[in-house]
Amino acid sequence: MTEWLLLGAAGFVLAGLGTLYRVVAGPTVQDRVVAVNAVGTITVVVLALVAAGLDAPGVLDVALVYALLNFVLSIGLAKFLVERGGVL
Amino acid sequence: MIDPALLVAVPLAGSALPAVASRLRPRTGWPLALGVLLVQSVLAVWVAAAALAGDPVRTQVAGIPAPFGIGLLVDALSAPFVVLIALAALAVLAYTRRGGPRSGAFYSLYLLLIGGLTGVCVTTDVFNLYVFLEISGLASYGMVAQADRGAAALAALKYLLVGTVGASLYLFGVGYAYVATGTLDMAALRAALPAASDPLALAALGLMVLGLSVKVALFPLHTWKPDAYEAAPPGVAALLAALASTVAAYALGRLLLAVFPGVAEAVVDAALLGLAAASIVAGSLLAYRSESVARLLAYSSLAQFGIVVVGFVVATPTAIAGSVVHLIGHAVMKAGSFLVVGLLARTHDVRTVAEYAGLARRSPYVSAGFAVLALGLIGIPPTVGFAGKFYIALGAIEAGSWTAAALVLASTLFGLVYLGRVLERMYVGEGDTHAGPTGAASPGMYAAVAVAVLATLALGGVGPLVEGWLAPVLDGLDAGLAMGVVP
Amino acid sequence: MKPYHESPVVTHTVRVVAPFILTFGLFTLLHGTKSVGGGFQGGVIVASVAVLFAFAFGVSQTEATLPGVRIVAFAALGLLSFAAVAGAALVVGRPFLDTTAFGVSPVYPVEVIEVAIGVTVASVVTGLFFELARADDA
Amino acid sequence: MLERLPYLAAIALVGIGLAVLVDDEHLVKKVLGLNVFQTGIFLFFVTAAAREGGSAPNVAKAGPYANPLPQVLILTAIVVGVSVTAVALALLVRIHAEYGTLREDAVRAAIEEGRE
Repeated sequence: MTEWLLLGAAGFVLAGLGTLYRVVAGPTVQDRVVAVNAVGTITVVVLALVAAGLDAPGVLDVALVYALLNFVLSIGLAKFLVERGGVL
Repeated sequence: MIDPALLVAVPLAGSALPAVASRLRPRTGWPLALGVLLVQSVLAVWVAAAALAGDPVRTQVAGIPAPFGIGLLVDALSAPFVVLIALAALAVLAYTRRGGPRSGAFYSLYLLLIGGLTGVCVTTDVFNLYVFLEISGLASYGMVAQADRGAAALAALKYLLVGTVGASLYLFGVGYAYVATGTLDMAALRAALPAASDPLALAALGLMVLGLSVKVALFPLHTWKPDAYEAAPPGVAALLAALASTVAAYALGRLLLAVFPGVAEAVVDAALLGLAAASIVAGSLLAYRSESVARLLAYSSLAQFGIVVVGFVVATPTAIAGSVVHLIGHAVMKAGSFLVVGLLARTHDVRTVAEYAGLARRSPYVSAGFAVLALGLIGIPPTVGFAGKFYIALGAIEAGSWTAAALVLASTLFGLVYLGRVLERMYVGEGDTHAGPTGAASPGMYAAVAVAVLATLALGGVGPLVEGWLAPVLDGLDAGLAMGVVP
Repeated sequence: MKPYHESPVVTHTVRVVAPFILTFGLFTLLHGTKSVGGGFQGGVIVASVAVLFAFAFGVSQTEATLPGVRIVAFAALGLLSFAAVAGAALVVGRPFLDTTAFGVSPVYPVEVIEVAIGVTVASVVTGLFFELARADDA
Repeated sequence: MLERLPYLAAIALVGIGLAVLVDDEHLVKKVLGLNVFQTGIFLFFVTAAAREGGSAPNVAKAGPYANPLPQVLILTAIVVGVSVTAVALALLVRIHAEYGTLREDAVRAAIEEGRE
């Protein structure tokens, strides 16, 4: 069971790396923003899987904080985009 | 007995008051700061008197024993600085009532600075030293930026960048010391360092000395100083000139004497002597070339701190006493000079050496005060400036270090040249002698200057006294006790 | 520059999420003595609520509900309560900051200190955000 | 070699940070460089704290632990670093409000102009 959880986490890390490509390459700012958000979400999932896999509930707190930061980031970026007409 | 932690805690906690109070009622910042500083001064004098009369006053915060807990110590080496900080803060506060920025935030920063500087003086933990260094640093960056001009913000930012790099280099050194020994307590470090592997201990020493040299502003690392002192409001410049670099130099001396003896002494001594020599020569040269009097005084600090470092490098009891006397004397004289510069800028609208021409006739009393302070900075007897240099030179000759003695002598000659230039302008130069005063100054401003002038003269005979105080501490250091006292 | 219209999605989400974030901040803050967390972390989480509200409803409106003087007062309150707990040990004749001085488990004084730190950190971070955001508007 | 990698990374961060701090004319990048520089030092501490076979503090399992003291120190140092950054940003806002630019050479030129 533990192995599967950690394997899943590894898979998500790979997916996150794929998404990072969009952050770097993304032709428009919107692409990058959505990609950054996706990376954040993936990180939360990875942290949760690691917490379950290593039986370390402390990591769940980290995942929660990260999710919160990700939420703040999305709203902040969204507002920034609207206000500045896409200039980042 | 009073807990030395209060010396730090009172101003730090008190710094919360002016910011809040001045928002509720304007003009409450100054009296609150005065009250807090009075309490702190009484505590400081009390603790210092106890430390100088008998045993050093020490405590472990929260009662956790060394080397795990954080130790605080007021001994004969730190007591003079604790008192200096408290009293200088009071004197400059008298000046800022009319002269300085008067916002509540300013007085909060003021108290924060005093708390941080006192912390640097009393802590026996190298990491805590970093924290207090940064607390006082942050406060001083904010205070420099209090001036109205935009140039002040840029000067403050430069001060911040350079100062933070210095503090971070020091922190890096602390990291090496920790890796080498596994402890951060000064006493434990001293015991463990010589046994630690050489490159680690040497890296720790090198980085910590380098970081503190930035804060002291020795020659190639000084670039923040003239800009910051010139752009800051006069009261702030005086306070920083009196305390900021002085306390960093104290920390450097404490580290060299109490933590690092036995680690590559020859190399470090040579490097520090080189830095000091560069500071003395280049500082004097830059001072000679400055047009603005504030800049001239800032550059002169480079040379003066070079001399102090010479004393710490020579490290005979006489030379160390000389360094302590010179640090305190320089603080008093330089603060007084900056206050005079601020006062004259206010009353006669003069700032450059050229504008000072003929000032002695327009403003005889203030000019006389400035002359006394300048003669003290040069090192003419019977001022405290002479006492410090004399003891350092004496120590250097005792130790047979002719280079060091020659450096001290040279610095006096250089001082005569660059400060003599200002005095010559003031007393002999032909200026617009009929122009009346352009502004008024408060009694507090004159009082602060008078206190500095009187202290410059009165402290002239303090040398033997300091030597007597320091003797037991230095004996203890020689005997290998890191804090210089039998626990 | 296009004027910013409050999006009902954003404002509503922020409204719903805020209490949970505050609770989580408190949880983190109080858990500092035995697990991940503490005053700094909890304080920053609490401050993020103010940031969220500013994003959702606009900086000026949020600042009107939470004026600067109150923020500074909270910061001072935290600092002074820390000093009070630390100094109280002196009254009992123990060293400064000695948390074992009060005849109760040291966890309780430490929790009070954590809350004090949390209050200070939250208000300072909020204040900084408003200060920088306001300068941006000007 | 592999266990020394974090140290190399720390030194690299310190170097990169210092280079940006010294070399870049843009004041915001100078502050960023300062942050990178400090991060390098933090990494050095945290790396030094890690021990072979150690595990995270605050975990209820038995076994060797990483030394928590450097982590606490670095938490303090990070707080200090955040405060420094905050002050730096406040100063940048003031500089920008005053001169309308954040390039150091341009600001200096504006100051020189104001003096004459």
